[in-house]
Amino acid sequence: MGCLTQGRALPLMDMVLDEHAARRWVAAIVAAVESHRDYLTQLDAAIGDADHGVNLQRGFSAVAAALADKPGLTPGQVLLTTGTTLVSKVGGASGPLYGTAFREAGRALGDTVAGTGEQLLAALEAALEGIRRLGSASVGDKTIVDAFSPAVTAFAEALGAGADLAAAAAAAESAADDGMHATVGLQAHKGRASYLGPRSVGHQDPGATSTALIFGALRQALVEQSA
Amino acid sequence: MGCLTQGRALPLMDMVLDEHAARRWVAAIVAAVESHRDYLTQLDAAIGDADHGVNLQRGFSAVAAALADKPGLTPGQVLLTTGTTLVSKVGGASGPLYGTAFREAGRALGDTVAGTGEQLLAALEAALEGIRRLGSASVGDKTIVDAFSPAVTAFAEALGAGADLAAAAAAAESAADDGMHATVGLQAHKGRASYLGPRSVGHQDPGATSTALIFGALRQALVEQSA
Amino acid sequence: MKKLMNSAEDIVRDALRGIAAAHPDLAVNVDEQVVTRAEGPRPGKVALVSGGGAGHEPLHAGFVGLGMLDAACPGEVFTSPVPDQMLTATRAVDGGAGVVHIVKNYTGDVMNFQMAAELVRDDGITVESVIVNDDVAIEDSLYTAGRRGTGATVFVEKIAGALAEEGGDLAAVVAAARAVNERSRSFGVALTSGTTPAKGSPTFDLGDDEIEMGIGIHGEPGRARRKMASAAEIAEVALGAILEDYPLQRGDEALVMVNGMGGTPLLELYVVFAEVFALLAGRGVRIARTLVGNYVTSLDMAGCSITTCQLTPELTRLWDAPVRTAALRWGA
Amino acid sequence: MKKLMNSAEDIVRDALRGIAAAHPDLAVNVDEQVVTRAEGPRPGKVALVSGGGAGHEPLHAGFVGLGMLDAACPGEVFTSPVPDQMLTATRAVDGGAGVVHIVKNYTGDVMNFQMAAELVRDDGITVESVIVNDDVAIEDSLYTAGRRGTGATVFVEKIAGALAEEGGDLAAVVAAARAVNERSRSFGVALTSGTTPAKGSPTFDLGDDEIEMGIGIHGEPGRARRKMASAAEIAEVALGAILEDYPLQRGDEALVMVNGMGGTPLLELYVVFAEVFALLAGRGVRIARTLVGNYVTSLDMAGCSITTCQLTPELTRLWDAPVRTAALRWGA
Ligand SMILES: Nc1ncnc2c1ncn2[C@@H]1O[C@H](COP(=O)(O)OP(=O)(O)O)[C@@H](O)[C@H]1O
Ligand SMILES: Nc1ncnc2c1ncn2[C@@H]1O[C@H](COP(=O)(O)OP(=O)(O)O)[C@@H](O)[C@H]1O
Ligand SMILES: [Mg+2]
Ligand SMILES: [Mg+2]
Ligand SMILES: [Mg+2]
Ligand SMILES: [Mg+2]
Repeated sequence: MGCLTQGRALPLMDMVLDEHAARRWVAAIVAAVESHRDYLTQLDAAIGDADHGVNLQRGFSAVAAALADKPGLTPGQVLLTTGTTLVSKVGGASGPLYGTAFREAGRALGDTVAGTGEQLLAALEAALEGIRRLGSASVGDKTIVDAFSPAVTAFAEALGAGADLAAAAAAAESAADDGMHATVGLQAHKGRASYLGPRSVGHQDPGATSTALIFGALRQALVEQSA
Repeated sequence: MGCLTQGRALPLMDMVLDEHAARRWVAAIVAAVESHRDYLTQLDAAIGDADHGVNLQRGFSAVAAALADKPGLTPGQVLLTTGTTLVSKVGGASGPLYGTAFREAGRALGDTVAGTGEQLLAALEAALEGIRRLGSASVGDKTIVDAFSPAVTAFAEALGAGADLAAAAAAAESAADDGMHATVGLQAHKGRASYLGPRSVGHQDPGATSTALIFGALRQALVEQSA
Repeated sequence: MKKLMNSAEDIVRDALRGIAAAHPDLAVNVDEQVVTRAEGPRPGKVALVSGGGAGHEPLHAGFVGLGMLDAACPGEVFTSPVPDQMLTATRAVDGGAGVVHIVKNYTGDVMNFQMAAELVRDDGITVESVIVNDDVAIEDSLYTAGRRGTGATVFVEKIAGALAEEGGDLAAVVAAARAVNERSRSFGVALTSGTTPAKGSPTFDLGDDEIEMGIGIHGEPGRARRKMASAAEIAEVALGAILEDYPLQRGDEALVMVNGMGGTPLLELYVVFAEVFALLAGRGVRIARTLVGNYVTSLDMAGCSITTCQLTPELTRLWDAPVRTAALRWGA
Repeated sequence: MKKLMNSAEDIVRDALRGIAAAHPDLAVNVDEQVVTRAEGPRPGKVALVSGGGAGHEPLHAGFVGLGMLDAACPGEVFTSPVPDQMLTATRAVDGGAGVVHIVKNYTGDVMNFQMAAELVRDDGITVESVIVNDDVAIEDSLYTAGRRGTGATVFVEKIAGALAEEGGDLAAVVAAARAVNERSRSFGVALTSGTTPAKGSPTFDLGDDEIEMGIGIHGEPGRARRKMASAAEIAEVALGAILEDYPLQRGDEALVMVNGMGGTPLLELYVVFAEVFALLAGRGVRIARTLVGNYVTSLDMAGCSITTCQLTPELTRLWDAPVRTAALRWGA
């Protein structure tokens, strides 16, 4: 793994999750949430309370500000700051869930300055575990977990099959997308959508959708690095 | 005056406002209010509070019930009962105004059993005077008075010119109609419509409209008699 | 139209059944549409009777009780009650010290109360009428119907009620009621039209980006239509109209109500109150007493009205006096 | 959408400025979105903290004061507050006798309060959480988010607050709160969808002749849609759902609330109450205590909810105890 081709102005390095990659990831989430704000809110209007896009935008714009104030972080600190800011700015269900996810991921990275594929995998697994512990949702409950869990599995499998970070992230993105699409057919058992019972079927879950954006942003951040 | 042609099964009499004519008048108002209820309310929605038709219907259906319970009245008692019932059932502006009008008309008729043209004119004048005293509206204020006042004048002029009761009532009806139409161009100075100021112009006054119905009903009641 | 009701005809009487069931402190005559205090008249106490069309709840039945009204007679929706109701109410509460009729200034209300007062006097009961006419959206003139009675009604009923409760005589109670009315002004704004049960569709049409300024409480359109604006701008226009008519000066203390028209949530009313507070503070006027909520409504209309009353120490004392009614309650 | 606001982003903070200006009894931290009693914590008194998304006014800030809550922390509209707010609130009111968090059962509220409780315990403050979950429209199950907390929140806050005020210890206050929750049930009906300030259009579409049965308080659609019906029919369905889950027997005394969702006028709520009263009377159940009005709203949604609580003499006594808050006030 690593990007060994030469001949460009950028200094090259092994493909890793360093501070810049971590910041690129978060910046790409900020941008995706911004451009999908109304879409996410619309999805939440159908089976929730019409605030998911607004919630995430409030959180991630605060994250952008918080990170801009703090130069020179480890990638773990970038994710920890992201998570802590989400916890204190978002509220609702998605605030503690995504906040905990990023905090756990940041903690799992420890003080490394250049996370390897295995370290990123461990971070993603810790994030998923945090979401599960807090929300006790399983795959099939029509939540964030329906996109997050297959994404982590796909990331692990790709890495195991020798893929580089960017390729593994691409595999994770595609699995998150599939998981997101699959929520349409599901009846919700957790979160607000569960109140609708069978009427929740036929609608895509907003949280699974934002998770797909998060994995899309990860792929983008890592592909930029490898380009 | 009087209807002298012969040859019909009905017993004929001088054209007068007897109990039956008075009852026919009120019954014709009941029917007109019933069929114009939504129209009157609609007019009131534009420049008032959307209840004139409902108010009059509540009142006149109570009048119908009250009169049905009381056989053998003088025409004055018919009108007095009508007015008293309106006062205690209608409320709003039109309740006291029409209530007082019919009470004053009934009082003016005294205990005659067959009101002449002059007696009916005096009754109508007393009604108008009651409306004016209570509401202090003048012609041009965009109220009941804009239809009632010209109707009484036309009735008087027709009588003076030798018309019979039915013809005088027809003249009154047509004057009331004209007065009603003329309210469209007026700015209201009394009643709820006055709150709209210049915005009241361009709408027909609901009370002037119900007054036109009342004079239409009088003509109908007297024409039936003369037919 | 969707309303929680059984029929448009019965909505007032059905609601009265609900009031009777909910408030054992009240005696409710559902058929005659008269609400009085359950304990009956207090001999020697001046009694206060008010009434008006229904559709303004909690006004007036919600203000019957200790320290406020003795009786309320609700008419049909947006229709003044009839003299018979007022007569029944007045007879029921007369304690021998005179009765005050508190009448909002609408042609129908004034005429019906006037007819009732004549009948009451025939009974030998002393009755005085106080007309409430606080709405600055209407030009005041002898040649028109005059200003409407709106939000100040609550102030008049509370303060005159307090004075009557503590033993004020008829002249004093009437004087206090008139003083409150004279020192009070209101202005209303509608974001939507209300829908009367009988008509079943909105009384007027308002565009998605339009509001009516200077509305009354009967769903009638206002004097002018304008584009939707921020709470700050709306408060400025409304308060501006009030202060132009009744200036409040630096050092004045005011009683201020931000009143919801029925369809507007409390969250928004507090937003408006924040603006009113800031505007008055900027002029050195202190809001000494406050009401924020639905007190004088207009069915399901969305919007609000602002009412100010320039206080005196005596009026403040009477405002603070104990009151125990369905809709206003403190100190008791 | 037309709302009395300056911007969707600032509506909650602007309303908090209004609450601060209107209620000198309250201390309002606008930036941190925390409302406490102005007089601060009373040493030795168990403190009650509640919170939840805004848009339900007067819940919760309107219930802060003597005999009820010590603090409220409103989140953004329909969004649970964040742990920082709960932490600030809890620290501000702790009187050394423990703090009770009253949490409506929504995933977000529960998780945020849980995170806050962990942080609070790090401070050495004893905290207990009481979950309110009274909404019978939702099937109760370990494998779902469980039942929503709605109208019973008012009952829990009032009764637990009364016990805390008179010196009940932490265990007793928590037990009372849980008892009230266990004895209470709710069911809600929407005639229209609400509109959130951020989205700006109705959360769901409802036909002119349709209503949603079994709605919550966040504008979410209910479990079933049906044709518009009379108040009597609606009351029967709603009360039927409640009684199927928690039967009230002949001779029982009940506390009953008919609560408006924000856009429904009081007139209609009394019509519904009349029906509820008649239905319960028909079963021999006496409504001993009542609330009719807007207490737990859902922005500008039209509709109502019905909440029942089976009383005991002790619960009735605590309900009757003095309370002095912006939205509930008696005996003080
Ligand atoms: N227990 C849970 N576990 C995982 N995800 C959940 C859980 N409950 C809700 N979610 C997710 O949260 C999303 C809603 O987030 P958001 O709208 O921001 O919060 P709220 O529901 O409090 O308004 C849902 O679409 C769902 O994916
Ligand atoms: N002072 C007045 N004199 C004569 N007619 C009046 C006066 N005020 C109002 N009206 C009439 O009353 C009509 C409205 O009656 P109605 O709708 O039943 O009563 P309200 O205005 O109380 O709702 C108006 O259209 C007007 O013609
Ligand atoms: Mg949501
Ligand atoms: Mg009218
Ligand atoms: Mg009317
Ligand atoms: Mg939410």
